[in-house]
Amino acid sequence: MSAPFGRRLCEVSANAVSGGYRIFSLLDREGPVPAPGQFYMLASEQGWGEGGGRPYLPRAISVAETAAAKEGVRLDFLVESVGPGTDRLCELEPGERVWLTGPLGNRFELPKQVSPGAAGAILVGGGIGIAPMAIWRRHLIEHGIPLRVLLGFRNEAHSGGLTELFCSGGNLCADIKLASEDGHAGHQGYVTDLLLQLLEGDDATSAVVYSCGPPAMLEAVRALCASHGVNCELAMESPMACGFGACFGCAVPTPDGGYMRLCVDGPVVRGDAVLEVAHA
Amino acid sequence: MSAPFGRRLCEVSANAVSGGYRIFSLLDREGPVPAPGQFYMLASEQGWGEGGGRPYLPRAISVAETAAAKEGVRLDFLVESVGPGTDRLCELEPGERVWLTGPLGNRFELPKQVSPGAAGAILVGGGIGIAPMAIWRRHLIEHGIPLRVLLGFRNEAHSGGLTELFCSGGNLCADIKLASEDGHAGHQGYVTDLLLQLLEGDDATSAVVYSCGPPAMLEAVRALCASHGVNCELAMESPMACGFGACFGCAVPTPDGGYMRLCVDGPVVRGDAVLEVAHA
Amino acid sequence: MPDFCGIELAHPVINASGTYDAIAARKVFGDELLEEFPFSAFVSKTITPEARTGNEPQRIWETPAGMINSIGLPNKGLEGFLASDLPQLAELPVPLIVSVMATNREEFARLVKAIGERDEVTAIELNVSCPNVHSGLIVGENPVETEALLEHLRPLTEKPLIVKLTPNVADPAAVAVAAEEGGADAISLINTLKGSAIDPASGEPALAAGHGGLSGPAVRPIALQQLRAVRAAVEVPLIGMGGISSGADAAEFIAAGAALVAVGTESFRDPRAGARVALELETDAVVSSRRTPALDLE
Amino acid sequence: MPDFCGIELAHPVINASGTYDAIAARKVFGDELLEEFPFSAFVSKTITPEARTGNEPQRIWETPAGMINSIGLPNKGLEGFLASDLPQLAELPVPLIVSVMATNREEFARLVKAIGERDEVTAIELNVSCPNVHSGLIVGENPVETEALLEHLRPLTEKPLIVKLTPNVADPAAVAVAAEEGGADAISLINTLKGSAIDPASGEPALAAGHGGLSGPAVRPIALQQLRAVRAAVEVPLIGMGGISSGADAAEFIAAGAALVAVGTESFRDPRAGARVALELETDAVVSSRRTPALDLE
Ligand SMILES: Cc1cc2nc3c(=O)[nH]c(=O)nc-3n(C[C@H](O)[C@H](O)[C@H](O)COP(=O)(O)OP(=O)(O)OC[C@H]3O[C@@H](n4cnc5c(N)ncnc54)[C@H](O)[C@@H]3O)c2cc1C
Ligand SMILES: Cc1cc2nc3c(=O)[nH]c(=O)nc-3n(C[C@H](O)[C@H](O)[C@H](O)COP(=O)(O)OP(=O)(O)OC[C@H]3O[C@@H](n4cnc5c(N)ncnc54)[C@H](O)[C@@H]3O)c2cc1C
Ligand SMILES: Cc1cc2nc3c(=O)[nH]c(=O)nc-3n(C[C@H](O)[C@H](O)[C@H](O)COP(=O)(O)O)c2cc1C
Ligand SMILES: Cc1cc2nc3c(=O)[nH]c(=O)nc-3n(C[C@H](O)[C@H](O)[C@H](O)COP(=O)(O)O)c2cc1C
Ligand code: FES
Ligand code: FES
Repeated sequence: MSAPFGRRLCEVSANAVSGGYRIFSLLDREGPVPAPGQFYMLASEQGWGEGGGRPYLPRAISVAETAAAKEGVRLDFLVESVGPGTDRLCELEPGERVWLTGPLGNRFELPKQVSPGAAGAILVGGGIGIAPMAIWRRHLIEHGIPLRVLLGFRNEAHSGGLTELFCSGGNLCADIKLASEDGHAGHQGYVTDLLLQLLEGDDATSAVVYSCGPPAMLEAVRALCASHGVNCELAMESPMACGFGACFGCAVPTPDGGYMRLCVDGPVVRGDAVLEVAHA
Repeated sequence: MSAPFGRRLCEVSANAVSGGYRIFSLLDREGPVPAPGQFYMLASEQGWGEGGGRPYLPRAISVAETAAAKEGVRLDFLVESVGPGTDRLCELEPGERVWLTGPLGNRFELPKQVSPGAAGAILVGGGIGIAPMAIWRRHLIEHGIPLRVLLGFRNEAHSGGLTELFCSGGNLCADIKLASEDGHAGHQGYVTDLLLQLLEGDDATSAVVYSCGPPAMLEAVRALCASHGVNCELAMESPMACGFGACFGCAVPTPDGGYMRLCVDGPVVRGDAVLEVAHA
Repeated sequence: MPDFCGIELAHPVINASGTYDAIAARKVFGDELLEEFPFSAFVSKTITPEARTGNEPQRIWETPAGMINSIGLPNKGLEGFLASDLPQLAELPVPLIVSVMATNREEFARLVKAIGERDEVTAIELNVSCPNVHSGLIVGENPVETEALLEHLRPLTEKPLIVKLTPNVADPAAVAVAAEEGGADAISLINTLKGSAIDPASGEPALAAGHGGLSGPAVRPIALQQLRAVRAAVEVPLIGMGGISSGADAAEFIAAGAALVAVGTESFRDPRAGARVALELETDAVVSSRRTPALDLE
Repeated sequence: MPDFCGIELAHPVINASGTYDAIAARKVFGDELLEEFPFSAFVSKTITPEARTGNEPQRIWETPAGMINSIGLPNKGLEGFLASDLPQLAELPVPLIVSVMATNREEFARLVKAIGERDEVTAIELNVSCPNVHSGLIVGENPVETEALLEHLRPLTEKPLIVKLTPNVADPAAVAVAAEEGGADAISLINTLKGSAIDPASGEPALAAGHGGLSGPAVRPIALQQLRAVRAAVEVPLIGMGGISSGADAAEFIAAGAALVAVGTESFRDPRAGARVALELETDAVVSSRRTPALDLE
């Protein structure tokens, strides 16, 4: 399922604060429904690289949720403001327009396709990385796949999106466990503590782990899964200028000593397909 | 009377269409009251050279009118949208803020100071160049100087500011004569036709001519005054990066074969102090 | 219908080498890419004799009005290119120009011979200027080296040879003249300018390679000036590039004497940028001064 | 309190030559300029042996993230400078560095001797790189010329000699090394890059001189890379400049080894830019990555 060729202007239909993050929605009148794990390259029509300032290149943002809308597809994005590009995206006002290219990249695969023996799924999201976990969780539920969801945050300032993306009618769904380093919500500590508990319990051996979050967390998840013989798919990040395989900027090291372009060979990568997740 | 050192942020208090132009007002809480003929360097706080795009340098804009305001001085500017900088200024919304440096440059001098024998004044404005004529006209009236005002426009699309800047209670003041190339208002033809009539009439010999407008018009005014032995002051334009004598970009040729910096030695220049007004 | 070294092109806008992977783009965008191919000719990423994995990340960094890159010429090498890339590039609806780079004349010769033989290839661009691979600089900085290389390669193929200049020299015209004397059919410029940035988060160079090549609108005035200098010095047609992102930008290069223009970094922002630039050029959407003086007495 | 060649400075931010006329600015802004002088040292516009009127307009043109200029070094000449400018510059509250340029060694020597004698002058900057005056280029493009010039001038004054490099060369480090060997006390870089633009209204070059020098944020990555290359090659302190417009930008140059930084074009946008940059540096308002990874396991 390929993306429409080129970028297109989409209208912002909503933008609201959610904890330390923002959730905004675009109405895409032309594009296909994105698959879980895919992303878009986004740049606001106004105030983006006019004459070439920063932000100049578009920014890669995962789709957090999507739904059919009157004249097209509604795309929801969860964004953390960390620099000029995300600052601008967080400021978007309803009615403003955004240049959008995509959906781009590959998707999460169902447990059976990852490992034939696998019946269930364990989702591990950290920080802004919970975004693709939301759309993937819905898909898995629709496929009737048993799942557990573990979400971790550093602290309250660096959390958000829960109510909007993981709740049914206000309260967090039963399948979700939280961890926070500051203990403001759920287990005080790392989300990977919760993952370790699951992996040690025999009930996890037939599951596939899906994860997205900061590099250090992804690396911990990869290592834990490897040491417990559990397959995992990681939604990774790398610096992206184009998102469609043109710039070769998004290189991620592969076990064979080479590199993959994360925008076309990812962002979803098998745990055993990466060397290790580079992190500061 | 020197300008406050550095640039300062001023709030936009109004911005309205006026024919083919826009008139917007800034509230300057720190600066002195500008003199007729002076200008400011303006750049919007947002959407101006972010990361360095165009518009990148501030833009020189003459003050068209000024008045005491509650907490400072109100500055009115008449602007024609001709490129990225003036486009942005024309879009300014009330409440937005603008970086302002000034008042800069010199001022129009009273007829007596220009030529001892002169009793009256003739103001000749063309296009967007009517802006400084407005504030100067008020000053002259306040000084009880007899004056005639000649304003010219190319066509309706390239005219504006009349009602707001030259009228008392809706109708154009008696001292004002109009010319337009398309004949949509006043004499069909050039404003310099009207000037010629005045200069030929003996009553003009004791007047000083003050003019601002497009280069070709200024040059015609300069030549007419020279040939009729009438002194004139011209408010000129040249490309300005800084407005305070730092860049040497605003050079205008002088009769001695050298150049003057229009931002500090102008923008108001004696007709006999320039070689000729360069025009395409 | 511009004619470039005897090649008929639909419009004067091509891509800059290494800034568009038509094979990857086809996977992403499907055959719509072929139906509305944005360039009138396609220039491949630079091919080297042996396969290269490219540089370690971080490879790119955004800068005011541009970016710096240290990609490091990842490519499958000559054999891999001929075996797997060329057949796919041959399916593109436009003429194919293959960019090549080697670290000595014999290797350059091997590339030019092997690629020159292939009917799928219309012309060859010699990258003597890649600022990210140390050896790439030598030839392009030196007129004598450049002329000698061209004289060595010229007899090896009938196909047009395009020499791509490095902007990191005091006198690009001297290198251009040498290339022309050596038998180059055309000259393209500019490649990226040596640049670097410090990651504020670490205080260390932002790129793993320490420095990279600057591209994008920031370099446009430099590219335009080098084009003018080269235009005044040689007869062969020129391909102008460096920060072109609109028809107005392209018009500046054409006014300065470019036969064709190439779009690079702008394609990252807009995958169809090439087609847009060509359209803007045609429909003359060239932004010119909108200041219409009242009372223009001429 | 940075110490630069034995000169104590209040902070590491000075002005770039030719981008601030303190005499004109004092007329415009009054003595407030002196009370809150934005730079820790003041560098004069380049002085030449004879008076110059400068180039014909159009002299400046805005470009993405910068501007090109062809001002042409208007100045009163040595005599005029000593007679009328120097006394006024002596009233500034900071040390004075005088920039000089000549088209041959004898003239350079005349400037250095006459200016070196004056107590009001703390140091001399040798502009061997002005891209707007044809002859200005010769020395700065050539290590041999540069070393010879320094050896000729070095004995003529006790005052620190700063050599300002041109960026329009393949290897700025080689010129820097030559300057150091010749006895330069410090090196400043970069001057402007050769650039041009076409006026869309006329299709002709926008600047009357045909081309000019590019400055502003657009050139920052190039300036930073040349600074790094020179830093690795010489021992003397460096003054880094090229597109610096914030404390964060200045911090990049200092991290790359600059002893001082100079602010040029940004002063056109903000007459107090120098003071702002110094303050941002001090209060470490350096914009660093705000991405605070959740669950950082280290
Ligand atoms: C596939 C994918 C999906 C993503 N999904 C999301 C998402 O759903 N939500 C979300 O909030 N984010 C997401 N991101 C991350 C997002 O793309 C980045 O946070 C964003 O690009 C940062 O841009 P910025 O201008 O805001 O910040 P930048 O200024 O670009 O800074 C962000 C980081 O980039 C680096 N950096 C700093 N300066 C520069 C520079 N000049 N040039 C280049 N890099 C620089 C630093 O390491 C800094 O930590 C995703 C990234 C990828 C690759
Ligand atoms: C003292 C003074 C007072 C002024 N008062 C007023 C006023 O009251 N109202 C008003 O509307 N205007 C006034 N102007 C003119 C105003 O400053 C210019 O119209 C404005 O700077 C144009 O900027 P821009 O970005 O809108 O257009 P630009 O893109 O700068 O184009 C405007 C003109 O500048 C040239 N130009 C085009 N591209 C560039 C470029 N890249 N770099 C540099 N020049 C370029 C062209 O000749 C073009 O005609 C005044 C100018 C001066 C010097
Ligand atoms: C990511 C990237 C990769 C590049 N790779 C190559 C290359 O392989 N060969 C080459 O000759 N030039 C390469 N270039 C240089 C471009 O072809 C072009 O000369 C330069 O980017 C200036 O054009 P632009 O400003 O439009 O990008 C590359 C540029 C970029 C940004
Ligand atoms: C308008 C203008 C005039 C300049 N005049 C001089 C000069 O007289 N002597 C000199 O050495 N450099 C001169 N320069 C170069 C600057 O000193 C500086 O090296 C260059 O602009 C890069 O710094 P910036 O990007 O901060 O402006 C001039 C630059 C500009 C923009
Ligand atoms: S982001 Fe450009 S190749 Fe992947
Ligand atoms: S505008 Fe800069 S010196 Fe006049």
